Amino acid sequence: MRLLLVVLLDGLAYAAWLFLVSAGLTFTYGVLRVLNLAHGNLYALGAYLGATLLLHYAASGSEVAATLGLLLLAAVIIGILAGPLIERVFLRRVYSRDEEVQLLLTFAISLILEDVTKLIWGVTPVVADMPYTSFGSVRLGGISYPWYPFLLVGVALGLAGFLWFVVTHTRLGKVLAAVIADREVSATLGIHVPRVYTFAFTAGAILAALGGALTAPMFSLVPGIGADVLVISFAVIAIGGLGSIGGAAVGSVVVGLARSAAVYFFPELDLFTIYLIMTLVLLFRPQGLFGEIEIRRI
Amino acid sequence: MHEVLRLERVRVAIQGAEVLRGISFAIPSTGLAALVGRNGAGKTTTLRSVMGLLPLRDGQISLNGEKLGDLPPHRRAALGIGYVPEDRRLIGQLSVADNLLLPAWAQGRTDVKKRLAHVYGIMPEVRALATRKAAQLSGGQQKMVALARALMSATKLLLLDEPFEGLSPGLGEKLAEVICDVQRTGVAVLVAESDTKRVSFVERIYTIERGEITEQIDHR
Amino acid sequence: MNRYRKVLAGLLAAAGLSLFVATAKADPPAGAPASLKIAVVAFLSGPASGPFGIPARNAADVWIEKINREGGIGGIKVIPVFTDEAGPADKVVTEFRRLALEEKVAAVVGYISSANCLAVAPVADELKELTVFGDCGTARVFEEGKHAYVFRTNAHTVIDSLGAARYLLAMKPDVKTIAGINQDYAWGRDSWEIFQRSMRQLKPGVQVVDVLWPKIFAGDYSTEISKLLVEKPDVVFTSFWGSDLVTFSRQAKARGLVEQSIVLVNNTGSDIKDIPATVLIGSRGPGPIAPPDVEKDPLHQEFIQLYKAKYGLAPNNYIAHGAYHFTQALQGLKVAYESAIKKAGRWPTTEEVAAALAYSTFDSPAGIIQMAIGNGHQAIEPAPFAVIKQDPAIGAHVFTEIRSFPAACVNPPDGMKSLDWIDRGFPGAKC
Amino acid sequence: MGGSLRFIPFLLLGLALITAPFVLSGWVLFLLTVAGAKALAVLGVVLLLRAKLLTFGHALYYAAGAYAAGLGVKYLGLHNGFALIGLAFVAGLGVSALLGLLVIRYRGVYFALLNLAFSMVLYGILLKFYSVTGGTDGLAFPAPTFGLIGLSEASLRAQLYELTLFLGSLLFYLTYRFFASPAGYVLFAIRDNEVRVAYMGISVNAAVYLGYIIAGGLAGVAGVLVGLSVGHITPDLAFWSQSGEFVFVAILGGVGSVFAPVVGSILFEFVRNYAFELSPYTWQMTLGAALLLIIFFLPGGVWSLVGLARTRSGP
Amino acid sequence: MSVLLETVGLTRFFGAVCALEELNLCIHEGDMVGIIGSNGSGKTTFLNLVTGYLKPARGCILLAGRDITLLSPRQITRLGVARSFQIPQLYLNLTVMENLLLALAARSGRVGLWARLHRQNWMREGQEILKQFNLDRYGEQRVAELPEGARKLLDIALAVALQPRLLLMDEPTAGVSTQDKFAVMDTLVSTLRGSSITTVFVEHDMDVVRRYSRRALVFDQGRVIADGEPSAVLTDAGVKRAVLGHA
Repeated sequence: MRLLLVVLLDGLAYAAWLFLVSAGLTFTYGVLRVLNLAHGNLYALGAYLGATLLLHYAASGSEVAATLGLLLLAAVIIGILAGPLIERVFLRRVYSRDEEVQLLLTFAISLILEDVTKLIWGVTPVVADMPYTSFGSVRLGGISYPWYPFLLVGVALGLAGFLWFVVTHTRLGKVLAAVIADREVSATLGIHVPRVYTFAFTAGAILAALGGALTAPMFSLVPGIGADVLVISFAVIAIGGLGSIGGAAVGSVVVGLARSAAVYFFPELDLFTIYLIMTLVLLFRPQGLFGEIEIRRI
Repeated sequence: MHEVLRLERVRVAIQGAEVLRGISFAIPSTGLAALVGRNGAGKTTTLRSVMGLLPLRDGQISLNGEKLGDLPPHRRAALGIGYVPEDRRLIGQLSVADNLLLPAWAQGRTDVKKRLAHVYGIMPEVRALATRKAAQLSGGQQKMVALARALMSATKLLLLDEPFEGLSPGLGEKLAEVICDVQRTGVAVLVAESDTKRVSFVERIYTIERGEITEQIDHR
Repeated sequence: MNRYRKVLAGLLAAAGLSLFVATAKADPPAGAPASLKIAVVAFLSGPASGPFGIPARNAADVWIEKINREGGIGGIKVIPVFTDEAGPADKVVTEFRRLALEEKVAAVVGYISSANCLAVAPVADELKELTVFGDCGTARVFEEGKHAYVFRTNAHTVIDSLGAARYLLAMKPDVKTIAGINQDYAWGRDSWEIFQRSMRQLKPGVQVVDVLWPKIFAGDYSTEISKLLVEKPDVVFTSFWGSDLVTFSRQAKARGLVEQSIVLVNNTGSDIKDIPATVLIGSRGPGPIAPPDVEKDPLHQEFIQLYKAKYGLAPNNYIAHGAYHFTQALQGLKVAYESAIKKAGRWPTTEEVAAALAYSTFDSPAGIIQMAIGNGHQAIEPAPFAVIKQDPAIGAHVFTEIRSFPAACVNPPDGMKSLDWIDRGFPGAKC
Repeated sequence: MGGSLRFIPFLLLGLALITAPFVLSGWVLFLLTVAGAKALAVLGVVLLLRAKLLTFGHALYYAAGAYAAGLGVKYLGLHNGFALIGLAFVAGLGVSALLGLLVIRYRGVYFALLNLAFSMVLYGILLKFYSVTGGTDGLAFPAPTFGLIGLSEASLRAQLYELTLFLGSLLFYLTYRFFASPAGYVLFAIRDNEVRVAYMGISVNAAVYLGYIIAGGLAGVAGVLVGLSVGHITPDLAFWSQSGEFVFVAILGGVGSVFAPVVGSILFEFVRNYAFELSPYTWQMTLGAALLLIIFFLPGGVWSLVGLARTRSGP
Repeated sequence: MSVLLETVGLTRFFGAVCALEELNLCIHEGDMVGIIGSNGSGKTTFLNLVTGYLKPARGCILLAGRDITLLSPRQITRLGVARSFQIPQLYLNLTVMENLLLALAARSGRVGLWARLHRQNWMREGQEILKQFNLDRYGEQRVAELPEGARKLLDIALAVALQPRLLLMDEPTAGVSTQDKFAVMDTLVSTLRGSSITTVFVEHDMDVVRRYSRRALVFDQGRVIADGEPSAVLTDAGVKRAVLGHA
C-alpha cells in the first residue's frame, strides 16, 4: 500500500513534467498543423537561460515566487525571441508546401539551434539546482521528497487549467478555434490569420521553453537534452491525439504512471514503456485518444 | 453614380489554369447585382478574388474607387466587405452568437452591440438560434447564420455565393427579402447564382461564361 | 607568492627550453623526419566532451607544448592534429583512415569511447598505424584480440569497479546489502558486472537488493531514487558520469539518499565541484585522486601548473581523468621513441617504436606506468579512491581518506581474462 | 543512332568506377565504399519520399541489417560475405515487413515520427541486451570471405569496394526498374492522390507496404556493407541522427532520379569529413543552414543542378 | 432487366444534418440514370456511400445481390464500380498518359514491379481512349498544366478505362461551358453506348438530364421526391421548385 503511494507520487511528478514539455508541441500543432521538430531545442534554450538567470539572480534561499518568476521570464524571453523569428522568417514560406517540407524545415532549424545552444553555453554541464534543493522537502510514504517536483505538479495543473480556460472561455480561444477550423473563412471574417499563426507559434515556443526552464533545477544541462524531449513529447501527444491539450494531459498521466510502475516492478522495461503505450494506443486508435479523423471532400 | 465595386480586366489562375480571363464589371452604389453562370464558369473565383483569397494575375479591383491591390482578406473585411461562401462554413464548435461576434472581435470593433442588434433586426430568426452550436443547425439554418455573420462586417459590400442552393422555396423567398433589406440599408450586394430565374429581384445581371462576362441585363 | 612561483617556473622552463633546443639541434637521429605529426582524437562535441574530451584535448595541448619546449621527441618537434571523436563508428573509422593515409600522422593518440577503441584497433593494425588509446576503458580490446600496433597507456576498467569494491570493504567492512544504478549501456553494464562479481568474491553473502538501469542521459532519476529510498540498501553503487552523475548525486543529496546509504561512484566523470560531498569515489587511475607517491611526482606537479597556466583551474586543482590519460599516452610515445632511437642508432621504424613501448615502464603525470599485461600493450595502474569533502580552507570540494590499491592488487596478471580472474578469486593478486 | 551511342558515357563511367582502386588513395576508396553503401539506404528514403512519406527512422533497418550480420558472425560463425549480405537483406525485409503492418497506416508527421520512435526502440534494445549485442561497445566484423575467393588483407579494401560497386549497381538497377513499373508509379500516384488510387481498385496500403519493405531491404544491405567496410558496428547505426542524415542526403541529392542518392551520398561524405575538421562545433549548424538553402532555393536537390534530370520527376 | 444496384434504407448524417434518409433505390443493368437535385440534397453523398468513401449510419447497399455496404472503395472498385468526381481526382504530377496507363494497369490486375508501365499495348489502348475523349493532344502533358475542362474529361476517362459494370459520374459537365456541355455529353454517351456499362450520373443541369438519361431521379433534402421518365419528371412543378427554388 505504501509502495503504491510512492509509485503514484513518482508517476504524478513525472506526468507533470511530461505535460509541461509536451503542451507546447501539441498547441502549436493544433493551430498551425505543423509539428515543430525544433521543440526540443526551444526546451533546451529555456532550460539553459533559466539556469543562467537562477545562477545570476537567485540566492539559495530565494522565495518560491521569485524563483518561478525568473524561470517564467526565461521562457518568455526565449519564446519572444525565437518564436516570431522562426515563424515569420522561415515557416511562413512553406505553409503552402507539402507537410514533409514543413517537417524538414523545422528539422533544419533544430540542427541550427542545437549548435547555437552549444556556442552560447558550451559543453560542460550547467547546474542550477537551488529551487530543487532549497525549497525543502516533505516525507510521504515514509521517504523524503523535495517540494519542487510537486510544485511542478501544481504548475502543470495550473497550466492545463489556464489553457483550457483560454481555449474555451475567451475571445482569443474562439478566434483560435475559428482559425483551426477554417483558415480561409477566418480571414474573410477579418481575422489576421498570419498574426494568429505568429502568436500561436510564439505561445508554443514559450510553453516549450517553460517546460525547459522549470526542468532546469532538476537536471544538469548538457548539449543534446532537446532531442530526447522531442521524441518523448511526440509520443505523449500521439497517445493523446495531436493538437489536443486535453489529450496531452491524459497522455502524460498514462505514461507517467506506467513508467513509474515499470521502474518499480519491471525495471528492464523502463526504456520501452512510453513506446509500448504509444504503439498500443495507435494500433487501436490511430488518431490518438482525443484525436479526430478528417474526411477530405471529394 | 459612384461605384462601390469595380473590376477591371481581372485575370486569375488556379494551379496554372486561367479561370478568369479579363473580367470587367461594376456595381453601382447601393446596387443589387448578380453574377450568373454555370458551375465552373468563374463565379466563385470572382467572389474569392474580390475577397482577396486569390491573387490577381492581372487587372484591378477597387472598392469605392480605392484600388484594393494585394490587400489581404482580413483587411478587406475591415473595409466593410462581407462574404458568404457557398458551403456556409460556420465554425461548428462555437455557438451561433460566437460565430456572429467573431468578425467584431477580430476587427476590434467598438460598436459590437449596435451592429449585432442591427443584424438581428434584419434577421430576427437568427436571434432565436443564438445559443445553439453551429454544428447542430440544419443546412438552411446554417445558411442564414452564415449570411448574418457576413452582415456583421458588410457595411459597404456583401458577397453571396449561391445563397439559394439547398434552401426550401419558402426560405429562398425569405432570403431574397433579407437581401433586399440589406441593400436598402445602403450596402451593395453581389450574388453569384447559376439560375437567372432565382435572381429576378436584382437590378442588374452579369452573365459569366468561361471566365468572361458575356452579357449585362438591367432590370430596372 | 603564487605569481612569484609562476614567474620562476616560467624562467626555469625557458632556461630548460634553450638548453634542450641546443642539444636537440646538435644531434638529430639519422633518417629523422622534419617534424613528427601526432593526431589527438577526443570528443570536442557531444555530452562526453565536457567531462572528458575537452580537458583531454587541453591536456594534450599543454603536454605537447612542454615536450616541444624540451626539444621534442628524439629532437624532433611534435605537431599535433586535433580532431573530434564525435560521430558514429563509420565516421570515426573514416577519420582514422584519413589521419593515417592522408595526413600521414606518425601516431594516433586518443579515443575516449570504448566503442571507438574497439572499432579503430583492427584498422590500426591493417594500416600499420601506431595508436595509443587515451581514455577508453573496455577490457575487450586486448582480451579479445591481439593488436600489434595498438597500445593503451591507462588501465582498463576492471580497476574502477574492483577498486570500488575493495575501497567499500575498507571503509565499511560490515556491508550487507548493495544496490546498483547504472546507465544502460556498455560502460554501465561492465562496471556493475565487475563490481558485483568482485563483491561476491570479497564478501560472500552480500545481498543485491536492486539493480536499476536507467537509460543513458535520462536526465531525471527521481523515481529510481524513490525506489532506493524504499529499499534502503547499505550501499548504492553507480558508474554514472557527466551530467548523469551530477544530476543523480544532487538529487540523491536532496532526497537524503546520501545519508541513508553509502553512495559509491567508480569514476570522477564530472568536475567534483558539482558533486555534493560525502560520496565515495574513484578516479580511474591516479591523477585526479593522487596517492602520496603520485602527489610527489614532479611531472604531476608540472602538469597541474601547465594546465592551470593555460586553461585555469578551480581552487582544488581538479583535472579530469581523461586529461591525465592523454598525457600518459604522450609520455609513453615519447619514451618509446627515444628508447627505440637509442637502440637503433637512427630514426626508428613504427615496428621498432611499438616494440620499445611494449612491456615498458615510464613516468607520467599520473605516476609510474607499467605496460604489464595484454602482451605488453596494456598498462596497469593502481586504483585510488577517496571521499569527497568540502574543505573550508580553500572553499572547495577536495578528496579525503585517499586510499590507493596497488596495480598488482586490482589488475589481472598478463594473459588472463579479467572476469575469469575475478571469478577464480584473484589469483596472484598482491594487495 | 543517338540511342546506340547513349550507353557510351555509362560504359566509361562504369569502367572508371571499376578501375578506381588502382588509382585512388586508400582513404578516398574507403570513403567511396561507405558513401556507395549508404546511398542504398538513402535510396530507400527517396523511394518512400516518392509517395510523400518522410521517415525519421530509416536507420532502424540500416542497423537491423548490420546487426543481423554482426550477430551472424558472432553466434553462427558466418564469415561468408554473401551469406552475411543475404542475412542483412532478409533482416531489413523482415523487420520492415513486421513494423510495416503498423506504420503504413500512417502519413505525414505520424509516419515520420512513428518510424523515429521505432528506431529509438531498436537503439534501446541494442544498448539493453548488452551480453548479446555488446551494447554501445558494439560488435566486430572480421574480414569476410567470398566463397572460393579468399580475401587477402592487402586487397581487402579494393574488394569490398568492388563488392559494394557491383551489389550497389545491381540494386540501383532493380530499383530503377521498380520506379518505371506500375507498382513504382503507384507510389507517385499516392503522393498526388490516394483517393484516386483506391478508386482505381489499387490497394494504397499494399503499395506503401511494398515500398516500405523494399526500402527496408535496401537499408539492410546498406547496413551490412558499411559494417563490413568499417569493421565494427555500434548502436549509433540506429540513432535518430543517422536517420536524419539519410533524410538530409536524400534531400541534398534530390528525389528525381535513382542516381541522385549516390551523388548526394558521395558529396555528403566528403563534405562531412572535411567540414568536421574545419568546424567541429558548428557542424550541425552547417547542415541545418544547407538544408534551409535547399528547401528554399533548390527543392530538386543537387541532382537538379546536374541538369541531367528531366524537368519532370520521372524515373 | 436485372437489378445491378440496390440500396435499402440507406441513411447518413453529417452532424445534425440528415444528408440521406431511408433511401430505397434500384438501378437496373444497362440503364442510364440521371440524378438531379439542389446542392446539399444528398446526390454526392449517395455516390460516396455507394462507392464506400462514406459508411452509412443505417441501411445496406447491394451490388448484383452482393452486400457491399462495408467494403472499401478499393474492393468496390474491384467489383466493377467506377466513378468520376465533382472535383477531378487526378495525379497532378504525372502525365495524362501515365494517369491513364495506371488505370489500365489496375484494370489488368498487373500492378507488377518489374515490367514497365509504358507498355506497347497499354500505350495503344491509352491513345485510343484519349482520342475518344478528345484528349490525345495532351498525352505527354502533366495534369497540373491541363485546363479545367480537360481535367474533368480525364477524370471520367480514368473511370471508363476501368471498364466497369457500373459507372457513377459526379457532375460530368460542371466546369464545362454551356456551348460545350452537350458536346461533352455526346462524346460520353457515344463512348458508353458501345459498351454495356450501366451509368448513373449526378447533374445540376435539367437540360442535360432530360436529354441524356433514360430515367431521372430527383433528390431533395436527402430523399427521392421523384423518379421516372425524364421529360415527365422534370416538368413536375414540385420538382422544379425543389431543384430550381421556384416553379
